[in-house]
Amino acid sequence: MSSPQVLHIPPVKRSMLAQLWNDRMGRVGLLLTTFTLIAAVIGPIIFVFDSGAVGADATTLLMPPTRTHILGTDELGRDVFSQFLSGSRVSLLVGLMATVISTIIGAGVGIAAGFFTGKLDTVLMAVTDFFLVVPAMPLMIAMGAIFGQNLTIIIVIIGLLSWPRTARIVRSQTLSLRERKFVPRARSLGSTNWRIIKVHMIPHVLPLLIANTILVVAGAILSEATLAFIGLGDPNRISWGSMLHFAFASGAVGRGAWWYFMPPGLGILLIVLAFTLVGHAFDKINNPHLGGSS
Amino acid sequence: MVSMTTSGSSINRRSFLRGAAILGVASGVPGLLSACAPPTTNGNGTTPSTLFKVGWKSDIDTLNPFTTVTTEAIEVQSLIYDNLMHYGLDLKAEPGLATQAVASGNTITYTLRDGVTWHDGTPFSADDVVYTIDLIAKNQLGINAQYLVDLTSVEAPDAKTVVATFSRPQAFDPALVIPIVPKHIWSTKTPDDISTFDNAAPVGTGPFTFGSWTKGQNAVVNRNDKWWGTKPAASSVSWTLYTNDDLQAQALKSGEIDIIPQVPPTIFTGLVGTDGIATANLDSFSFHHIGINVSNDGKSKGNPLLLDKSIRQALSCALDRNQVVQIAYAGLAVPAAGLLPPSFGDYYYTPANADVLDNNPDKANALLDSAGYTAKDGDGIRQSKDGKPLSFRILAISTTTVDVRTAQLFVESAAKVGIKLELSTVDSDTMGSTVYNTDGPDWDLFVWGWDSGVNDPDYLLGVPLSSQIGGNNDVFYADKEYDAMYDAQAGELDHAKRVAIVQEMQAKFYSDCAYIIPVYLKKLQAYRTASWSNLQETPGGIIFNFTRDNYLKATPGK
Amino acid sequence: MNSSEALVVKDLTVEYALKSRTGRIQSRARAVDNVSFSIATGETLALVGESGSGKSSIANAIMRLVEPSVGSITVAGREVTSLSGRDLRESRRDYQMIFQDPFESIDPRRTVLDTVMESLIVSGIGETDAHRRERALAALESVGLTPAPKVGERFAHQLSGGQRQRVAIAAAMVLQPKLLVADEPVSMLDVSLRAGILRLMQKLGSDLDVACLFITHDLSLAWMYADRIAVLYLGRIVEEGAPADIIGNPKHPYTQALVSVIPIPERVNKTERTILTGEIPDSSHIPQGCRFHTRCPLYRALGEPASCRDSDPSLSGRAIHRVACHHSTEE
Amino acid sequence: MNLLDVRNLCVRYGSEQTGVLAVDTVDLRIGQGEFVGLAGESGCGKTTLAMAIPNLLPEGATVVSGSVTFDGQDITHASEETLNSIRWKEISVIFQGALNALNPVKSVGWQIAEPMLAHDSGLSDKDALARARELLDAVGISKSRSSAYPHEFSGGMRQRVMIAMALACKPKLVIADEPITALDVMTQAQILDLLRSLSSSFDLSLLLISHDLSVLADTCDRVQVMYAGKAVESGSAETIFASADSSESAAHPYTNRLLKSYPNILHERVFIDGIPGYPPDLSLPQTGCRFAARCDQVQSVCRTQEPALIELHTNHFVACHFAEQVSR
Amino acid sequence: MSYLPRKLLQVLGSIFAVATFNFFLFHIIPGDPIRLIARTQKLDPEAVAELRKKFGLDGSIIHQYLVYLKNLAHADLGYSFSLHEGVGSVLLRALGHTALLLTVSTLIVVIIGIAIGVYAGSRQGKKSDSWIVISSLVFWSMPTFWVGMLLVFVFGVWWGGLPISGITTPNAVYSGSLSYMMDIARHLILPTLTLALVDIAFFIMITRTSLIEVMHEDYMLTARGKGLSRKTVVWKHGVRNALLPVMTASALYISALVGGAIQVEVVYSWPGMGLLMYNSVLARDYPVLEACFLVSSIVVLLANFASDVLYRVLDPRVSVAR
Repeated sequence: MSSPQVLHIPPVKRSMLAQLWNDRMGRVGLLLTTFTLIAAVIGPIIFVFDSGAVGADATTLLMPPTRTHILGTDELGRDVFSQFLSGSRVSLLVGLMATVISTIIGAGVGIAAGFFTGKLDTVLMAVTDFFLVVPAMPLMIAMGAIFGQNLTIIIVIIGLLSWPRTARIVRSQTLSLRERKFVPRARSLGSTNWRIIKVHMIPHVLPLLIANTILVVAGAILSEATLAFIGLGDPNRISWGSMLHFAFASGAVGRGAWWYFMPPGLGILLIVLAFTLVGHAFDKINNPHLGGSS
Repeated sequence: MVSMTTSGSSINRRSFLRGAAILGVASGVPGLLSACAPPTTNGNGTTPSTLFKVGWKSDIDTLNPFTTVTTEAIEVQSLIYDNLMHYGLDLKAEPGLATQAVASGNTITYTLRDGVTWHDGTPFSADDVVYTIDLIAKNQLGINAQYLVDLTSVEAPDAKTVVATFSRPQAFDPALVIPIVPKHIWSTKTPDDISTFDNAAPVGTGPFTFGSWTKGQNAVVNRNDKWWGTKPAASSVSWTLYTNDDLQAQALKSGEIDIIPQVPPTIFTGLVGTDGIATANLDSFSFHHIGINVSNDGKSKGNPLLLDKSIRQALSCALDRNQVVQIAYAGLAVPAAGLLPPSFGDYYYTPANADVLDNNPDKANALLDSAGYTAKDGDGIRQSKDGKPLSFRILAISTTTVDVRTAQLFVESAAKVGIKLELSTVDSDTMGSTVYNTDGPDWDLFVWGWDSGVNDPDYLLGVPLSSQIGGNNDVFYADKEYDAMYDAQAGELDHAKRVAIVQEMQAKFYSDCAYIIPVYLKKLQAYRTASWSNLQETPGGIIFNFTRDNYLKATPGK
Repeated sequence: MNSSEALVVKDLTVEYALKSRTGRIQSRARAVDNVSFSIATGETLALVGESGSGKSSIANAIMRLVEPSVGSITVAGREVTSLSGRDLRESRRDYQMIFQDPFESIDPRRTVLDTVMESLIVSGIGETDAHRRERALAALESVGLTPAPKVGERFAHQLSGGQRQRVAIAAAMVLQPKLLVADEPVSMLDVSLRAGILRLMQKLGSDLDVACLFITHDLSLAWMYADRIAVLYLGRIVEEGAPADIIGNPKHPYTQALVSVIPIPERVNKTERTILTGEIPDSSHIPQGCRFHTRCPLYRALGEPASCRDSDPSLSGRAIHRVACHHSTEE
Repeated sequence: MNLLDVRNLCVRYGSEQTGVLAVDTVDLRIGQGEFVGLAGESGCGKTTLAMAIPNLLPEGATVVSGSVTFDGQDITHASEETLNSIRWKEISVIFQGALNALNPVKSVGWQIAEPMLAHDSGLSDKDALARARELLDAVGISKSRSSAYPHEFSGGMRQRVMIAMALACKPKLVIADEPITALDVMTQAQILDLLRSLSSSFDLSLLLISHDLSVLADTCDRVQVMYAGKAVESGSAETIFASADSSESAAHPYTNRLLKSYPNILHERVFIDGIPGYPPDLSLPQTGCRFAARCDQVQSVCRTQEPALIELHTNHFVACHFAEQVSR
Repeated sequence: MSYLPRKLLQVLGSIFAVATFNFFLFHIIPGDPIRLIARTQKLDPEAVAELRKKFGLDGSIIHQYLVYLKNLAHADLGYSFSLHEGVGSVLLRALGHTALLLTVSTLIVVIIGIAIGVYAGSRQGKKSDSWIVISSLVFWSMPTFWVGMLLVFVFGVWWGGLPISGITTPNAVYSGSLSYMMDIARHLILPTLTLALVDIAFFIMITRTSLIEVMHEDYMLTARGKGLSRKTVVWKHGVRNALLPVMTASALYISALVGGAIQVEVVYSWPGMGLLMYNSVLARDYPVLEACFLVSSIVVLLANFASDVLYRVLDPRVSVAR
């Protein structure tokens, strides 16, 4: 009998965060995300956006950047910079909350379908495929028009319509996990389904789920912006999308008021890019084939 | 032709109820597959210089003059059809199909023009006039029926004369607004048919014949070389639809269009001083107002506190009309008080200093304090004696940005005097059905506006009549004294006396504060100076006005 | 029923429904066809066969990972086919399985100790975690993974294949089962490590008097390790007997062919190799009559007798060496 | 002259600092028509050595030193063009796992014909396909199936297709990398049989790589055993697989222990011997004999000094300090 | 059942499901639908009853549903009160314009996207690959409508060389079909560019990922071993296989594309379905909205069906016959 010398021990798996940090894209994404989160949390406290703090007269409308208004004013003479900061909150809030809804549904449906298979799988996947195929944006627009323009409703609509991809991904991962021999082993020990899901499925699905979730956040932020741009945003909350809606409607583009339509667009671009980069970095960690760009 | 106005486009009130025209229409040119057959194949891809090109933001609803509701449709029809009388550039009556109109007591006698033919070649006759007026009056058809409520008969004693008899003298001649339609085409239809007829190829006697109307894209009329009047220089007129104000302004700059009849304030500021573009900032016959639910009806679900005039007056005092003008309208409007804009001349009302309810928070606070509304529990919102907070709902149409902004400013102003307003923005249909819900209006305040389509105070003054509840009266204002004064001015033929009554009516309505009127609109138009000259800047607008004369008198080039 | 039998399998049939994408059953594959055998306490039976012979299906049926269509399975005197729910779970500690691929059968996100302790937790053994931990460490110790506390903290990817298989053995043996089902336990391991694992299994098995169903495709390994060998072909046992008999005196033409192609680590210049042509048929299309006749050299040598096509031979002969062939004695 | 002469080859995975020498100063010679077996446990570097010959190493693997001479031509650092003209035309490969080594969306006939067309511009598509069909026939697959796709074949049949493909350009050397792994016993025997018969009819040299030493015994002329990146022993199959009573036999303790890891049905039924311990971690620096930690005849010199590959007998090379004393 | 009829049946089933979903979605609108339909306040009970009957709202919800299905079967999609026209004819006009926009931009996106994706994927890890990946992600992160606004700003306001609204130049007189088509082509440039800039990333990334996966497949080593040139290896063996997952993914893209088209049409006043939806939202013209959603779903379903069939044609592992 050999004395088991433990051979070739790879370095203890570093935390996800550390792995992300090691990836160039992941690092940029992490930095951007952190920066935006801090800006969204602290920014509006320092630079309070007062929707009533309109300009004094017509000359203060759509004013280019000055020392007091570092990003100029909007068509009501309100400060674009503070509006931009407070808009970040709504965009992030919708992105994150909608993702929570989407992830819970997606992961639940995916695991249930993949683990139990059979009829349940058939039914769940039929529903999933239905929502996967149905064009989401028209449906979001229709639902937004029907159920009204309220932040909670917008969150729910986006959440309810962005889970199918997650469900698909989780299901296929669950299906392949099911084929891994440690599942029949656990079953042969007498583990209950719930225990197998809890102990053997969820921890394995998690990394992929996190990567996907991060990408869903990006998608949800874009969806909110689009809905707001279409004119279905919450009228009582300023988001980057609704800023662009008003900029577009008030003719800021034609008047060359770049300080009005550039910041919210760039804001969306950066935060979506940040989440996308982190998501892709996660993907790369999960699937090393794709690496190489860093 | 009495219309509601919103910032970007003007719409008739009923159109508004039917939800037609706020929209640009999205439907397009004939389908993709037929796209290879161009509409016209002469010329070389450029536009002829004698084409008068107008841009607009709403499509025509229908070309049937008896069912039409949009300003855009009326504009097109005004070039295809003639009236018996027309407004000239000075907004005074001029001969049309009638060479003269003589009012005498309860009758108006029209002498018809000789040698007029319909676009299809059929001769025009008195029968056509009698048919048209009779049809409207008998069936209460369309927006002009309101001017014929007093009509008792219309007859043609001979081929060149038409006599209209009313139950009482008419201060306003309805012939100024009624387009005359050909009997030989319309008489084959029953009134029911007429209400659904789309009149896709209208035949009139007017200076232009119908060319084409492509839904969602454009409408074109072509010069009628056989017209009885001085032939216009424009060989055709086209109206092109733009769904976005900004894109429309760009189209003006690039020469795609020659004139924009309705420019929103923010865009207007951007156009001022642009090379080759003239901007016209003209008086209008429109105002926007904040309506307050003053319905006494038990079914009303409005906040009963608003029935207290002191609260309404306090709200009026709280609002800074100049700020609304400056901010919501970018300075391109006039601070308002009474129902009639300055364009109505001597009828225009200015409150005496003591009566002014504007930008005076102190007065607002004093009014509320003395009425016993105080802020008790530290949230800064005043309460009535029995503890009801002064908290009201306010509605605005989401797409009418000036109203939304006005409402936002109003919310801020009211808060400063301890009144809480909660703003909801809704689409125009919801707004209409909510405000006009006679079953029990469930709203407190709203913002929208009125546009007078005639150069006479009668219409705007008539809006808050108790008899108009269920009609135009959008705030359910019912005041016997006001109603009586209205009747008096309508029968008053002496101008000075009529002015006095009208002033008094406005003063009363101003102080009753069922309407808080922040602004009289300005008609903001812009046109290319190189394309057309001889355009006269008239109160109410170069075009999209009571008068069509600018279309007829414009000459190409500088 | 003999109480010394750790496992009795009777008339076991396992069928799989082959479904179309719409879920309708298109055909049935009979992976195990009316198989009966038993293993005495402490005995090791090797099931030998190529892939598709049904050997894994038998293991899965015993472990109740698939439901048998017909037949009964009795482990340590308890009929388990009819059990369900809590009874089934409770019975499971009596029969444990070691899977082929140690890279797959151990959850890579759990520590070695977790994996061994999971057996105890699921079976409800041990009052406290500390108690269970102690037993798990002892089990690791017993499979040679020392120092157990240190190895216990590791994850599967930090272990070699041989070590993982030891973890799997520890996780199975910690429950002190009556029957161990070992499905190709060493086929994924390097040749040099096989002996260690097999010795460990043998030692633990004899220490605890565990019966073992040893599943392998390697006839020589079965010969070396098992007390008895059953050769499977297309879901049916075609020959069963003592290792020496099976290798030294194979009676079924299929066994004969298998024996003839066993690689031998010695240069002998064998000439008498019988290489069967074609491949094992699909279990949804089992040939009529003797299921082996389509590839049978004897059938051809005998001039294709009708009996082979017409009737399915049953396992017969002396209890100690039985064969399912109409003509094996005529050889 | 040998057809293939690999000398002192070193192949490294990864960078100079952190990389692993998967093949460490290894020689390999294959004579014309010779059938050479390359054996060793997983991770010993046998596949890397074989793939270094036509330079089909994966990204990140580099030939650090040594030379590959094929048919008298040094191709160690040959250009991609030169290599492309040699690949398949002169040296073809039967890859491990034919399921994945065949393109799933091309017919097998096309895939067999493809290298012929690539290496012979004068050949017409039709002729190439006809020859592909002949080759299929030669490996025991009906000609009519040339238009079928890989997924329509069983594992053994795919391996036959792979063999047919390897023979397409009539190469001088065929490298068969674990051609029978994952196949059933009977199919293994069929494939080995096929390789044996084809190598004589096509006049090939064959390098047969297997982790299973026992399958090489009857198949190869010569066998080379690798351990942890080094060649530890090479000699004729007769020598390596000699029975216990032979005068000359395997001399390296590793080879001997490995041979005892297989049950031998010709002998008494005894429990097999394994080799205790595990192969060394090549990412760590190696001193002495790499097998020392697992060797039951280890001496102190083994731990400090690396044994050289010495020619124990003619064409029998062993890398062990005590090769001559090793008893079986 | 063989593949095609079964799949077709499945598509029909999905369309039926969409229609049903659509019906119930639009029938939970708060308030009396008659109010929404009639758009007028003073309705006498008779008129209400008449309207109810006309729009099939006079029975139970099931009855209404059946009427709805019957109308659908007759291609009767209801009446638009904001446009004073049957929804069917409104939609038909818009659909053509959207189809033109989507066809052109999809072709560009797919062809260029795949080409760039192959370029990047075959140079995995090189500098050019990194740049392509990063810029793809950047463009992919931009809201489509914002890209549109930027392009309007640059090409409409700054430079002013390209048309920024509509499908043709208003009031233009054409010398012939060619000049007419050229005019449409000029109007297509910016909308297409906008969609392409954002969406190309999708195909670049999918193709790249797919190709990288394929490059690690054993048969790629076989291809290299055969002595084929790098180009042959990448294109004949790599791309051919890599395109299969791209095909599957592009089915999902179709549904995303519809969302992009709405934004582009709004920004550029392109008179298609997207602009129609936008205007219907503003006017709360539910019949139009309902029909737009239904039609876009059906279009996407059919496109999915087409891509599925194409996949089966291209991948011998699955057969069209089965």
